[in-house]
Amino acid sequence: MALRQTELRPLGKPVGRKEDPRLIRGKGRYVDDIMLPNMLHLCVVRSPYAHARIRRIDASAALAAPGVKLVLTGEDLAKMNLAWMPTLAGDRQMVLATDKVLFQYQEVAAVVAETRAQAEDAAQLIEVDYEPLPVVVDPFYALTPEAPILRDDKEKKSNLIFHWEAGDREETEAIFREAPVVVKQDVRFPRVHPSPLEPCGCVADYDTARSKLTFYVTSQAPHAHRTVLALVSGLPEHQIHVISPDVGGGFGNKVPVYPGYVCAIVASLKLGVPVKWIETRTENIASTHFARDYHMTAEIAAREDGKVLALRVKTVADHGAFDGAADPSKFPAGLFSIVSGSYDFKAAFVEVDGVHTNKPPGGVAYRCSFRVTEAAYLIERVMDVLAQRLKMDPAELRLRNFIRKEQFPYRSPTGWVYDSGDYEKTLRLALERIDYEELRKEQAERRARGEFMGIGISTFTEVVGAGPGHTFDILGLKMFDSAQIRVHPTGKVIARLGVRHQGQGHETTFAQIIAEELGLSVDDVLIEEGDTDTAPYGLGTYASRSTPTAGGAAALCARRIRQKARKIAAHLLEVGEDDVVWDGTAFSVQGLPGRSVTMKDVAFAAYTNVPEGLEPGLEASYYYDPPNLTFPNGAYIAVVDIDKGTGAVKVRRFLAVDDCGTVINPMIVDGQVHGGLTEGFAIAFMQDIPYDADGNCLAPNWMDYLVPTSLDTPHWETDRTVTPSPHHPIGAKGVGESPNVGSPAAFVNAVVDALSPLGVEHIDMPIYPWKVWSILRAHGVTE
Amino acid sequence: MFPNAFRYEAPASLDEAIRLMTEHAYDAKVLAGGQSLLPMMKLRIAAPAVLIDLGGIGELKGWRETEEGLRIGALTRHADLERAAALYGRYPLLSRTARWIADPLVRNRGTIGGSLAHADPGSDWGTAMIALHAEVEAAGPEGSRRIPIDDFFVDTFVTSLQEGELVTAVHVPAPSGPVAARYMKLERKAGDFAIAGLAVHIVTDGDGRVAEAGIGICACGPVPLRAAKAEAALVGRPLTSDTIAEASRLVPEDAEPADDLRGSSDYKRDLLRVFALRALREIAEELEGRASIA
Amino acid sequence: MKIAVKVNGRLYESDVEPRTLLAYYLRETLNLTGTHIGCDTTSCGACTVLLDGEPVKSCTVLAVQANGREVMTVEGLEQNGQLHPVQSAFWEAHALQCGYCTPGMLMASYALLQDNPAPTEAEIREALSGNVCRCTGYVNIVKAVQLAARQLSGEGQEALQEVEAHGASSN
Amino acid sequence: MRTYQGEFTIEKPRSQVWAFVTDPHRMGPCIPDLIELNVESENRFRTLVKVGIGPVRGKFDLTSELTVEEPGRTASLSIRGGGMGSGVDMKAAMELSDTSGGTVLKWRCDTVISGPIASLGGRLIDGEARKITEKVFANLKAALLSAADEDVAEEAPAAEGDESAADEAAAAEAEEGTTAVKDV
Repeated sequence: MALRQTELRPLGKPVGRKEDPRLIRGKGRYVDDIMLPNMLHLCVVRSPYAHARIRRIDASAALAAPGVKLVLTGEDLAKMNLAWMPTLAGDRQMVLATDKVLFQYQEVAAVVAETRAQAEDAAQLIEVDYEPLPVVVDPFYALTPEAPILRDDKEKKSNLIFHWEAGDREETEAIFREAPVVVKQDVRFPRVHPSPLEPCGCVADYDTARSKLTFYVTSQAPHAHRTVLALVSGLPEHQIHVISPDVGGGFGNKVPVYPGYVCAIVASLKLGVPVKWIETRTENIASTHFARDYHMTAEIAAREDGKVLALRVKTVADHGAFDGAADPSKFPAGLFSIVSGSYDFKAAFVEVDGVHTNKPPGGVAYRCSFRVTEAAYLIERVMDVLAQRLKMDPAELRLRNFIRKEQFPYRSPTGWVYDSGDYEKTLRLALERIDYEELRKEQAERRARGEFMGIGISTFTEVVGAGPGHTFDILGLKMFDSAQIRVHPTGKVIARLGVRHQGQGHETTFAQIIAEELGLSVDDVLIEEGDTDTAPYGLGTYASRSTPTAGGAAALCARRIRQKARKIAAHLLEVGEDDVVWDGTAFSVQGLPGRSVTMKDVAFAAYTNVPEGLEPGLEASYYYDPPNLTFPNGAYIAVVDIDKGTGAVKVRRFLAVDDCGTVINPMIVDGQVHGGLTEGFAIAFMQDIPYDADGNCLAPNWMDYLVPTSLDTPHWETDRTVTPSPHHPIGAKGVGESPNVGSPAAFVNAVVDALSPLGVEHIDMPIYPWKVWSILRAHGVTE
Repeated sequence: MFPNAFRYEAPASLDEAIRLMTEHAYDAKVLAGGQSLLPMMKLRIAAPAVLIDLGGIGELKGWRETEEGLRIGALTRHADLERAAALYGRYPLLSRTARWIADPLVRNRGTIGGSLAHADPGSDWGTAMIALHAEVEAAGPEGSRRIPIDDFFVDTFVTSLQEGELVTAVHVPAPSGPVAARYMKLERKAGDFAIAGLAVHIVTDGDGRVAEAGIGICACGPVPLRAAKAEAALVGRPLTSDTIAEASRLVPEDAEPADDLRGSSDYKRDLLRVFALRALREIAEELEGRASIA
Repeated sequence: MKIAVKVNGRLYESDVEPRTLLAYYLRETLNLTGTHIGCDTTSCGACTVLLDGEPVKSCTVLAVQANGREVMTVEGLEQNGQLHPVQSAFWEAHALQCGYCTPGMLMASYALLQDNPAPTEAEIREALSGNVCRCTGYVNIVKAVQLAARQLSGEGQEALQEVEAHGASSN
Repeated sequence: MRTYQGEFTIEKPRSQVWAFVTDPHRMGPCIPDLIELNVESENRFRTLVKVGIGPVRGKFDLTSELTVEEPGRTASLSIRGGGMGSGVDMKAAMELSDTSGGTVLKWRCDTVISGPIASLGGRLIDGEARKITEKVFANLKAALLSAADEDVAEEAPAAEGDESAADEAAAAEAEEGTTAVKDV
């Protein structure tokens, strides 16, 4: 249970959240809660076709409808050079379609009216004459010569977006040629969507008198959005004020800039009044950026004793109509080359082909560090295939192949330098806590009775904290992050950061870091994020990067404050600076513990009594460019029972043992793990966005895109090991996404384990009951 | 998301409602609980020009026992039937079905009459009413009539209600002896429409033989269906493992499931068989237990 | 159309278009923005309010249907500056992250505890199954409702410790 | 895409059937639930059609264009349009051939429905698209029958009975001869 916020030395303690008092009162301020005088409402008209030429758009009836102030089409935007906008992946995306549409629900026109209802009414009156074109849904077909070229705007006349390789092809091939054991498995990671509870939306408010645009947007990366908007719109960056208010969940969905935002801004610029656009759930799922959709083939070369030697992976990545991947510039397939995971492979070779299809653009890093989820799932799945082939216990196979504690920092065959970890310790703790041996005994007994029980293990390694400026940028913007701390005379602190939380609890955890560094309580520290006019520049919150980057910035910024505070303390204590020691809550004189001053004393002095020659005031900022990424890891174990009659899978137990380095707030870490496991569970068992052959999205709402309820969700058990990051200022690694990254494989491995007596080696997600039933019946198992 | 504009009518009596329905015909939709209609209106795939809200018609609410059985007013909410402890003994299928409908919040608004008139093939109430051999009471300009449930569902979203007619109640016959029932349903997630579902209602006579059998099939055809062959195989026989096995095998024969995202038709047929097996076994146990207590 | 609705104990008389959904009426006409909207298909429960004491999804009720009735929203939970125990329990048990589902969860939990002062975990999960949370995985929401139940039944501090012990064992 | 096909025989000479199916004034009214028919040219007509499937209420605005492939033998009707934010594209191919005592009309219709209706109403659309398509041809057959009656009015009294009865009978018959090929 939560700890009071007034205690000192709060780091590592379950401090109650500072953001909660407003949220439990219904006093949060989300973007749709912003209501400004004279505000108009925007509704986007979308294409029913997945691929069609637009012959004509007739907006006359809409313009004549009650309350309508403006209709925008691609042609209007083209005149302003705004019909297209850049994506984060360096592609470009239509804001409003000009000549053709490339996916169902693509933006075709925008209507602005006095009320939302009027805007929706008028949107129905816009007549668009479409000429349907052949639709490409299958990415493999897209790569064939027969497939129509979807992006005729591109110079390269091909549906292939990129081909990307990592690792050493020759060395890998050589090992495979000699290897006594080779396993190969096709693995699909379905198309999913982050689908935060609050959909995307914005209010654009252009003040003509001041030539200033205030843009309220539910954004994970407000600074990056401001820069992109400045580049797209031509408005000077200092005249754009982006405010990301309370964000109702993001999970990667709120990193990109969406066409609706650009339309709202253009409308506000044209009309000189605030314009609000709030998307519907349907629009959220069917048009904003999806995640995953990787078709992967993995091969492991191994010795007969289970020692893995080399890994070969080939992937076709469906990016939809526009490459909207939110990946750092140099990584078209994100950090997918972390795919060798927790295991000591001698060599690896990874290839990814990115492909255009007539589907919505993407893919974003959904609660994931740029494709690490696909990578972790793949290796954890294929390790089990190998174990099965060798008739080895999957835990044993993992223990035999882990990168050993003493190998850190460890350079992976695709070039990553893992900072720290103790994989064996983490797995052994998990095995012990779940009583693995006992479970295997029970499983044997149940199998003898014809029952299907499975135990699935996933010992994943994540790679987060993008990232070091020498390698990581988005559209050229280096991926550092920042903190700015101002200590007021009474010793109260306001700290602003370049990231933007969406429920992760930054207002509490960053206050804990700063309070710890400054010898204050959490109550003394106010954290502010999301306002580009006040917060220092940063790249935002996604890919578990806040703690590794902004968390580092916060600690180092506080230490900068402490450096100056030490000078003032020396002055107050009337000793030389070298004689001053900091014990975590106060400065005292070396050898004279009785004489001390607190940070509050120092703060007051900073404004009232600074030593000669020292600048008054107590504030600092810090832009932290991390030297390396951090590598959180964990050992997850799922236990499932299969209903032979229906094929339904019941998750009986699930234990997550995470190692995210130094823990800032264990209560929040557990909360993050619970949430991430729930999303991993949903992906494993429920979620996919299927398209029919005509490109119709078959799951564009929460009736068919399934999000788990309290009744569906298992009870989660958690535990931890702590291996601090050696390079992070406080040793923390980030945890928000580990459970989502690590858990799908545990679930699937458990189901496959249950069915392994039938010879089953793999089942693609989502594991719907009918899939399990088909396998059971195919093997003559019935109730 | 806003529905299209519509004219709102809130008749205070049944007669007024019927008059309005007759007057507006195709242009009108009736609003009962609104838990299916309003979402479709928000998505603008339903856009009635006139919405006739029955909420103010008191005579459509609540249930009462009659000589022949139970009359459930059309506006009786799912939650009312879920919690109607007084009905658990004689009409156990009602609460057992109600708790499977959507989620608790929807059950606080949705009504049995609205659900039946909506005629979704995945209607849990439709399935249960088939099992209960219920009759739908409808009122229209020509007066009131009772429609056997098997004649009520015509096609997906289509009932045998005439223009200007609305569902006023549903009549459930009283069981003639000891009764037990089960509602079995597999969902993709809690609150979802069924992948397949089965309502089983069994009444036995003094000798432990099946006196009445009702089996409704959910989401396996254009409308909720009756497992007539299985019912026939049960009536007059004791619930032995043989009769149960035979009836379970027969249930899928009356289903017409389609292949879709929820599963193949073979899968759904087999689910029905499994549900029948489980439901009948549980019912047999329950009734036997009751017999031995008595 | 003219309607009169009592919201959080106060009577409001308004003129609304019939198609106005209760959720929008509360948010935009009465400025009670604690009630959120998260989906189009009555799937998420973010908009849960009490209508005559029962939890309903206010995005699937017309404002005109609330005419002459009583509505309670999240803003009505706090009384005389005192958080309702269900609110403080959500805070205490870390039962919220982004907070968007929280008002709906609080209202559904409040209604459950009015009906059933000592619900089991299964009953809590059932009662909240019409409310989607994308952040917490429900574990801490269940704990919070149990904690609120005990606090409401007067067990107070003792309850807190017991839940803490339970929490420790399950974590 | 959904493909439906069927055939029926009508006791009328091929030339007469051909004249009928290539005449928008006579072909147009065969579209079920017609609100408005606007014949724009000899091979093009626009229809406003009422959609009412259970709770679904709306209108489709459809433009049909006739293409003659082999005069007297094969023609196709392309129907395109939409409503309620959705699109409908149908291509109906018709082939006439002689048979003893009449004409065989074979038809095949490829239907693509796009947009929210296809996304939301999977359960609904499959059956409905088939029914509507069948009804077009059932109506066509019924209309051909009644046209035949007019022509032969002197020899035999016109069949009495309402149109819908003919409609239903024809629909039932059409259904027998109809097979949904597949969802591609």
